[in-house]
Amino acid sequence: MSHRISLFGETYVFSDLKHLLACASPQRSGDELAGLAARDPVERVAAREALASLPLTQFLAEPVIPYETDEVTRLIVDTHDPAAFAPISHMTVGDWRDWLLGYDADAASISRLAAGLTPEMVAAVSKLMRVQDLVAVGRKMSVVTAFRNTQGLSGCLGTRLQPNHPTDDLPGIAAALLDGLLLGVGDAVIGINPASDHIATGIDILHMLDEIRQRHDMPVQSCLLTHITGTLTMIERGAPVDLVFQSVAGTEKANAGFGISLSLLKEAHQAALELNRGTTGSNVMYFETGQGAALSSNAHHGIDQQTAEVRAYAVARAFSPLLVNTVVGFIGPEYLYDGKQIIRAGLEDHFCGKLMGLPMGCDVCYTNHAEADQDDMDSLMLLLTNAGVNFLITVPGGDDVMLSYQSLSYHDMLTLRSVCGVRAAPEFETWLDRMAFLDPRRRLKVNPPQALPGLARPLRD
Amino acid sequence: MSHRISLFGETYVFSDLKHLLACASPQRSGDELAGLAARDPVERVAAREALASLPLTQFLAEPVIPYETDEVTRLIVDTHDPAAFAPISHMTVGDWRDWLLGYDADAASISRLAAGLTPEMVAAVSKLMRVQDLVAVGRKMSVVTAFRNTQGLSGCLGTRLQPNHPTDDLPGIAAALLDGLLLGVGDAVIGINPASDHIATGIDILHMLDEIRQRHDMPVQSCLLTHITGTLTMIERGAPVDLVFQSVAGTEKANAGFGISLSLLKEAHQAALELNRGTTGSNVMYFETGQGAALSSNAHHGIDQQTAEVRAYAVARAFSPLLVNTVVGFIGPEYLYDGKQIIRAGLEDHFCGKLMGLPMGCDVCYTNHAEADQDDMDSLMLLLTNAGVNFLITVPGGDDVMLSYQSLSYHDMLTLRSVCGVRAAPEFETWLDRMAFLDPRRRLKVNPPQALPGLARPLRD
Amino acid sequence: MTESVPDSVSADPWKRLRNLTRARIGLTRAGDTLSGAEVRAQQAAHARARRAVHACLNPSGLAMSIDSSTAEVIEVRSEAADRAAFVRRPDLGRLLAPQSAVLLRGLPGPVNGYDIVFVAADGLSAIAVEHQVPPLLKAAISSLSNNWRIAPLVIAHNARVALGDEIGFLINAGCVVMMIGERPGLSVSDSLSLYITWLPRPGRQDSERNCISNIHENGLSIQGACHKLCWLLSAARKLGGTGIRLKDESTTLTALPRRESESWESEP
Amino acid sequence: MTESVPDSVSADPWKRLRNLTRARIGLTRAGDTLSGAEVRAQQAAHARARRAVHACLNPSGLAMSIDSSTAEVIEVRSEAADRAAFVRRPDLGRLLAPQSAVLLRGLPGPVNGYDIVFVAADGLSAIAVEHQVPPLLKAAISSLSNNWRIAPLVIAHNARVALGDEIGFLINAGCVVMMIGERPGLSVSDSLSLYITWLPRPGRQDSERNCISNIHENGLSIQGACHKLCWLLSAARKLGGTGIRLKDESTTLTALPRRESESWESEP
Ligand code: B12
Ligand code: B12
Repeated sequence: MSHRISLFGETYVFSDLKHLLACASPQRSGDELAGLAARDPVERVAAREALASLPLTQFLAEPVIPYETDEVTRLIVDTHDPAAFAPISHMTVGDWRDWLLGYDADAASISRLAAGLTPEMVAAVSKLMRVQDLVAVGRKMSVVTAFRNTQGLSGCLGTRLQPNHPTDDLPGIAAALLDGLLLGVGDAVIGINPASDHIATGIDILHMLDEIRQRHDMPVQSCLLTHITGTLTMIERGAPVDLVFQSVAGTEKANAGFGISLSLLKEAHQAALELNRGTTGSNVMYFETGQGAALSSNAHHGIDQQTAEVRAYAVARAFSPLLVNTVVGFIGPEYLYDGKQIIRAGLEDHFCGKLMGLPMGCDVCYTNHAEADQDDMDSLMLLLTNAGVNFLITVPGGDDVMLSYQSLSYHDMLTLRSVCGVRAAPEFETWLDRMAFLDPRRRLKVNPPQALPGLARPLRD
Repeated sequence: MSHRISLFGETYVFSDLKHLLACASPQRSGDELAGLAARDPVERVAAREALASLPLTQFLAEPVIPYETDEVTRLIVDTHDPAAFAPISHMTVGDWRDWLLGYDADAASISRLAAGLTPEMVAAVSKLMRVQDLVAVGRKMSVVTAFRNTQGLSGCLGTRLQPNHPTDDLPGIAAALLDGLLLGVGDAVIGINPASDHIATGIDILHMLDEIRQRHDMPVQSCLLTHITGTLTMIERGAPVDLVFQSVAGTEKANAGFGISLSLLKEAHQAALELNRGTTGSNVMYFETGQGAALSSNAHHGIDQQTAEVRAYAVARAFSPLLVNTVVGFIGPEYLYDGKQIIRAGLEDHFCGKLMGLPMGCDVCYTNHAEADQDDMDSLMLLLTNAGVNFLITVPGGDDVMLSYQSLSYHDMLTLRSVCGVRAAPEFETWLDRMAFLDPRRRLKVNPPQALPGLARPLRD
Repeated sequence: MTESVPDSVSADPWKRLRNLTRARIGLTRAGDTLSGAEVRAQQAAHARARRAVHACLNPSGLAMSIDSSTAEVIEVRSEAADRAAFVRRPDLGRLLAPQSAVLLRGLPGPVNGYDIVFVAADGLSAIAVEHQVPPLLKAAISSLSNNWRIAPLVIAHNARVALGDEIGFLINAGCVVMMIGERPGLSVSDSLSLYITWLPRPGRQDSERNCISNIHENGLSIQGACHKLCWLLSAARKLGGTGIRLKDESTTLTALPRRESESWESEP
Repeated sequence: MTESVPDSVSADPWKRLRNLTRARIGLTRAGDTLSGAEVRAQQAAHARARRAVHACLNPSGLAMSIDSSTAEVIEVRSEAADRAAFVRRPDLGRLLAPQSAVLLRGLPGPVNGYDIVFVAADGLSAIAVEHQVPPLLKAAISSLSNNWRIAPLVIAHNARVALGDEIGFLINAGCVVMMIGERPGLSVSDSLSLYITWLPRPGRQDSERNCISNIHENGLSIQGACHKLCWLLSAARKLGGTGIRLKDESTTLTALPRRESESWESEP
């Protein structure tokens, strides 16, 4: 269906839903790269106006990638729940935006919609929202998951502790892990990206993490972020796998570029469930996504990068993950040019992920080829916390020495706790208390390495 | 005194304090315009390193504009209180940054410093801070003032209601005022910029505002933002002046460009105090400032625009104002190029103003020649509220139809109240309750114009 | 969906109030915030205003639409080469390009100079100049030509207010009136200001000028602006200067013509 | 001031742990956050890393520092004209410039092509190539030259990983090894990756390659990288392909040489 609209005496025609969605996106280097962006600000506004008057049912009638050619479309269509969709089935995208911001829409009424929403609807409504809308609706929503602790409770902010090392050196990883634990972070996951995809090394890391967890009786989960096929091999070889990780994208072809398919994800999900290692819950999957992934493997089918991103959430939600996060600034300026684009995308991704029903977190980060700096990250972490994000990623001093990019520092979680009044997962807070890591005013003490004896080997010399 | 430092094998020399301060500022179009900015990011970092190791006493020894040639310097030097300065007199700028962020620095210990601080010290320390530091220290500080209600209490966010009209039409102003009151804003001040500097019209406006206030028994103050000499004339002619307004800058010459001097400000302050119209307090002055004002009148003496801005705060604090706000994005991209520069400057100005002891607010705004948009303003208003800003400026729908720029909308205050949990001044909240403007969940009802009868004349036809 | 008004839309109680101001009052809400329709309306206005900032002044069109009696026109440029440079370099917008300075200096003129020079300056809105200057100039000249020796009209490109100081100085005028485009807003893109400076010369401060702003269709009328201008000019002549010492005390009636609505004071 | 450590600085309990990793651990604090010294150290590293991104590859320097036995070198460019275009246009960084394609196509080579081609590609860090490629290539060639017919070295400017597909295809090689500069980080600006692709041709997906990353002074050693590379190449030959089906199961000892510190497992 083509869409026609007049603005300031000019007529704008959008050939189909895909085109309309792309033109309605804020200015973004990835869409410019793909040749999909609005040609000027007036065309962008015209597209938003046309999008606002589109009935939500149109999204069910017009898949942006054909059912026949893409398994992600098939997943979306086949799992769409008309009953969940019913309360908003009469609305246009514009109506729905107003409804979401209205006083009637609360955590319960919004979350009941999730199974009735397609990613394209969700992407569409986010394009009609300003930053404050993304924050205001974001904080209304709550998605709670659990494994060894509970993530996503209102008023809580989880942390991934990411102690990477360029040679996967175990004592080196342990030292960076120790630093994070002493700074009171790591409840969402202790997640390590191995530098290599060496199977034996990965298994060694998993054993180390599991031993440390047990020795200190920590209510946390760990994860090795290797390729999912590697994790399956490790499970076969008896490694203690808590969570299965995988990067996912929004089209079948892009997922093929990542070396995955829905059936492979299903197989891994099943394998992880069978390990039955969770205590407070059984959400066993961890996914990462990020705007630009589909475009970069030339598998975007002419869809704008934000819509493609939300389709990745449709993939993720099929596997009831414990954690999902966008990597926003990580992929680079090719897709999100500067601090402004990274900030907006981070808030969109959080909003859209939550609306889709996901326990959404974020890697607030930038690379050194992007036009961004610490100030932009400070803004984004504060805005996301205002928006009620489930968890954020942190690395020692904000510098990942293996992946070579800047994420948040462990310390930033302390700042967010005191500025925004958020707290770690309750089970983890109890552990922090037990370890006497907090001062009487519940601020983090300067805990010396000895406070967790034996964690990093050289301490015992 | 010149400063020399080596970084990455290169040696950087900064000829004096002024030069060092300028190079340590973040990238900013105004400093580039003035030819004062660091030549590249490495020089910028070198300047910060040199600045960090500078003893605070150096600022007392080396005024950036000579005592003899500038009355603002004389004000700064003559009112400096060594006893208040004593607790930090042994520190370097870098030490002081760490102290401010440390757990020992709280509202009381920070505010005790104010009289011992010079603007240049304050500007210097802000240059060593990232956005999160400006927010974290910002929210520790609290500056409370009062006239007919109390501004700046912790947990409160005041609002200026700005119902401007391009012909100063009284019913037109009243209609825009009514809209704001029904939306529950206006506790900080009802402040009108008159389009003309016509004395009689200004007096008419003041009478109207005073009558409305009395009729509805509102605990608010009003202000006409004409030139201070006009306000003095109006006071002479018996107009009901609550607050005296003036734009101020950081050098004697820039103030002369504004047509003011310290003695003129003193005269007006005295005249306003004599009117004795405050009920809960007697802070009777309202000042606006903004980075770029001194440079634009070519009166910056080679000082970077942020340091010049903080010198304007030294002018303001000599007159115990009820309200001070930076106009940040208002002056234009010549001085703050884009959303990123506006956001950072807004947070700097708030931080520095508070540290100087001022009841600091902000006009979160942008002009149409700047590279900024609604999203940037949404970010800044949320960040400033996290930082504990005293008040924000609002106009109908965010569009000032007389000054032709975009500020916040009245509605944005409702969003900030619900997202950040802040509240209006207590006296004003009581009034909102009395008028039954809130619903049982303390959210603002959709109040029809009739809810304040007689305020806008045509209602009575 | 949008929690706009308690009763039906047709009974919108804001309707009559909206006739009093173009300010965006009584907007529909969605919860705490603006309805999407209002947000999009603002975004559309923003996109349009940004186009206006970058529009260029068309001098021939302007000259043509100005009455032939005043058709002697001199075109000058500031040192800002184009619109992009103009926006970022206000310092250059305040300096005459060398050729323009030469041009003005070389003009044949009366020995004692002129009493006044009018400058049509694009400032931040060329269309403000195109819309407001022709009628305003006509009205002003017909009111002033008896008592004031008026220099040829100067059209200035990429000009800031202070460029008038050098123009007035070089053309040897006792007073300069910059007719300059204000920054375009969301609701008005063609608003003009007059900045009046006595004894113009480089280095004048803003406190030495007077300003008449918001001249546009929904703001100050052409007659109103002309009335204020004439009042200020004759007061300046008496005072021997402009600036903060000079306050607008012109008669209200003509200066601020009200639309149908009466003034607030007239309420019982 | 900075609430660094309870006892004196000389007794910094993090000192020995810092030998285990270059990660920024045990940093001094100021309240909740980092001390200013740490914040500035990060800003300095950032300023330096940004310089590294925009550095260009010096081909003659590179060729010279490579052993004369391998000195036959072919220089190609992608369609990205300069560093700025390269950063914003990954699509262009994956396409050979027409002249370069013509050059490769016209090369005289063995009838059955080569077994392998090595490409030194700037990617996001030209200095990574300058530092790591010469010793790595020397080691690799001496290990492989018995069993692999090695094509002349290709030096590629403004290249992304996938540019190797077209290079390998045109030069008629059974496998391409892209030796490419990784994005510079705060702590390392000269880290190299190897991306190995079997049967290269335009359109290969990343899931069809293998990667060996973090080759630099404080990361994977040259010997370690060479060991992994040879292991993967011979495994790829057996499997007839690279990509997710092929996992690194090389012997640990040489692959990941540990520094003095023993492995965590060796704890009692
Ligand atoms: C950016 C990046 C990504 C981005 C790529 C986005 C993009 N299109 O640009 C995203 C987030 C999508 C990503 C995903 C994955 N990545 Co990755 N990635 C990186 C990173 C940080 C930088 C790469 C770089 O600078 N390349 C140089 C530039 C100049 O080349 P380019 O052509 O622009 O980049 C291409 C390659 O980098 C390629 N790529 C990215 N990751 C991977 C992984 C593998 C195994 C391969 C073969 C190719 C590949 O994608 C880009 C586009 O074609 C490196 C870490 C590092 N320090 O190098 C890890 C790294 C290469 N990735 C890694 C991994 C494991 C993955 C995943 C397999 C994770 C997962 N479980 O799903 C996925 C799948 C990747 C795939 N396409 O098959 C590992 C590889 C480990 C190994 N030795 O095999 C690395 C070393 C990081 C790590 N240790 O965790 N990655
Ligand atoms: C930007 C602006 C400012 C900025 C100027 C910063 C800058 N250097 O660019 C700041 C915030 C500092 C400012 C201050 C004041 N301003 Co002012 N300002 C404006 C605004 C919004 C836009 C001007 C514009 O676009 N000019 C066009 C561009 C192309 O020219 P420019 O050369 O870049 O701008 C110069 C002039 O604008 C001049 N200027 C700015 N304000 C004023 C005020 C007066 C009286 C004069 C003579 C000159 C002047 O400063 C600029 C640099 O030289 C107008 C409103 C409007 N809709 O036009 C009000 C406006 C001109 N300002 C006004 C006033 C009252 C003031 C103050 C006197 C307020 C006070 N009580 O202190 C001060 C003092 C100004 C002074 N220099 O003497 C009034 C004038 C009313 C009148 N008819 O006399 C206006 C119309 C707004 C209003 N109604 O409140 N202002």
